[in-house]
Amino acid sequence: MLKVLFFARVREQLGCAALELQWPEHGLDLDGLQEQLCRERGARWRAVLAQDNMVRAVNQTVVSGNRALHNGDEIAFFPPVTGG
Amino acid sequence: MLKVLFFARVREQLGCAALELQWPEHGLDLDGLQEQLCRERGARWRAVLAQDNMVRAVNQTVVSGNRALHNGDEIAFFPPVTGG
Amino acid sequence: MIDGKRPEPVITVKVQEADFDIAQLQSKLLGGACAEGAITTFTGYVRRDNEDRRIDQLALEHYPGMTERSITEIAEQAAERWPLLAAYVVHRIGKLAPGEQIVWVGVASKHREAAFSACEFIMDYLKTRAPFWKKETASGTEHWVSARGTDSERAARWQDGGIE
Amino acid sequence: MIDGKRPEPVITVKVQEADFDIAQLQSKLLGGACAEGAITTFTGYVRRDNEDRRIDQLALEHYPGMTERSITEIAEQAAERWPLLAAYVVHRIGKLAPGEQIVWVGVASKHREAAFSACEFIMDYLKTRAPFWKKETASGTEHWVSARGTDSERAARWQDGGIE
Repeated sequence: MLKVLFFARVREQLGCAALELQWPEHGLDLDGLQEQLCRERGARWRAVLAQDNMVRAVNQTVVSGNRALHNGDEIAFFPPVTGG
Repeated sequence: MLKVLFFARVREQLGCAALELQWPEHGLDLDGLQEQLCRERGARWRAVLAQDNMVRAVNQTVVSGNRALHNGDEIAFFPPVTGG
Repeated sequence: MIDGKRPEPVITVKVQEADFDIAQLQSKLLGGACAEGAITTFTGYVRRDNEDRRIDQLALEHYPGMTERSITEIAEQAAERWPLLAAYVVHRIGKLAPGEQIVWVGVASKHREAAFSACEFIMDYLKTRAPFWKKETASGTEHWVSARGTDSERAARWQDGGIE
Repeated sequence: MIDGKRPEPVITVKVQEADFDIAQLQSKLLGGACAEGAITTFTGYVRRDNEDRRIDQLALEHYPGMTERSITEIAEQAAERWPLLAAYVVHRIGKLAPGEQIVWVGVASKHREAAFSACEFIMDYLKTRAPFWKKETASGTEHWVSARGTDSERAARWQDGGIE
């Protein structure tokens, strides 16, 4: 299983805070996961997730570029942070 | 009149915290004041006031090099500061 | 240290809705031990206005779990770069009014330059790496606060070749 | 500021024998007004050991009048360089025990980078320009603390051509 989280503006734009997905037998990488979400959920998701500055994290660590995923991973999509 | 103050190690070495001197009719500059103190008070004063890093202040402002003095000025001799 | 050993710095990170007491935090910073040397602190307050808008409310969202973890990593990196005795970070979440305290960072060190640098380092990275997002309500309208480019630039200063 | 005017920063300088309460000082920093933006503080504590000596007591001497004046000038210079809301400096004199608070510098600004830089600037110059002298008693022997060369170097960093 994969847990996918969305925060802040991204959460609002998608109207979705968290998803759980079955782990596919053929495996999946981060770009593949994003493409799968866009394909299944339509143009709105494709536009939102393709925004400039979208940050992606795997298991609570920000990653740049693509990354292999493993069953049980927690993936998050969020805008640049503005804390403090 | 001139007020002359000594602080910290300089005060201890001289055994003197403050002096009041008559303002001389012929005027005086900072080097002249120091020379006058050494001449009147002897070798110990000359050695102490000639120490490296001696700081001199006129009217509560640190000065580097010689400086004209005026009647009523407050002069201070002290070692480098170590505050905070 | 008299025995020549650098002690392991005590790192504490809290993310909470509740307000905090800065005097209590500063005394907790060393876990009851007496301080020596220097403590540098940073307290951030909710702005009252942003450009031309008067702010009515700020709402802070975060990524539970990742927040604590990323702040702890930032503090650990600071402790690798400078000789620290302790670092303590409190960040509030939820709804806050203008003027309220939002973040407190305290750093203790025997050396003031280490205390200053580490505190600023932690704040700079907190702004760019800790997953907090701010949503402002001003004149009845909500909007998400954008990340400032200057925050990324300030964090980048600390990278190799930058200032020490 | 919404009206585009930079307010005159409030500068307060105290030299006293009495201990101080950092929470009270931080709330006084803006003279009762609520804070916004950032407050950076520095608290200095009497060291417990210096090289190999355990310190029994520290005595602080100062130059009355010149001390307040030179600290005020340092804070005014900081306010010329950075947009500050307020700066507050308390420095203790007299006899102090290891671990006691000795100095507190608080700076308020709408901008965190200004608050950090101004606080560090004030401390660096306090170390090199404010007429305080420390005398340590360690193992029954008194000695005057020497000025550190690194303090002068740190203050010199702020001069033209140095870091901003």
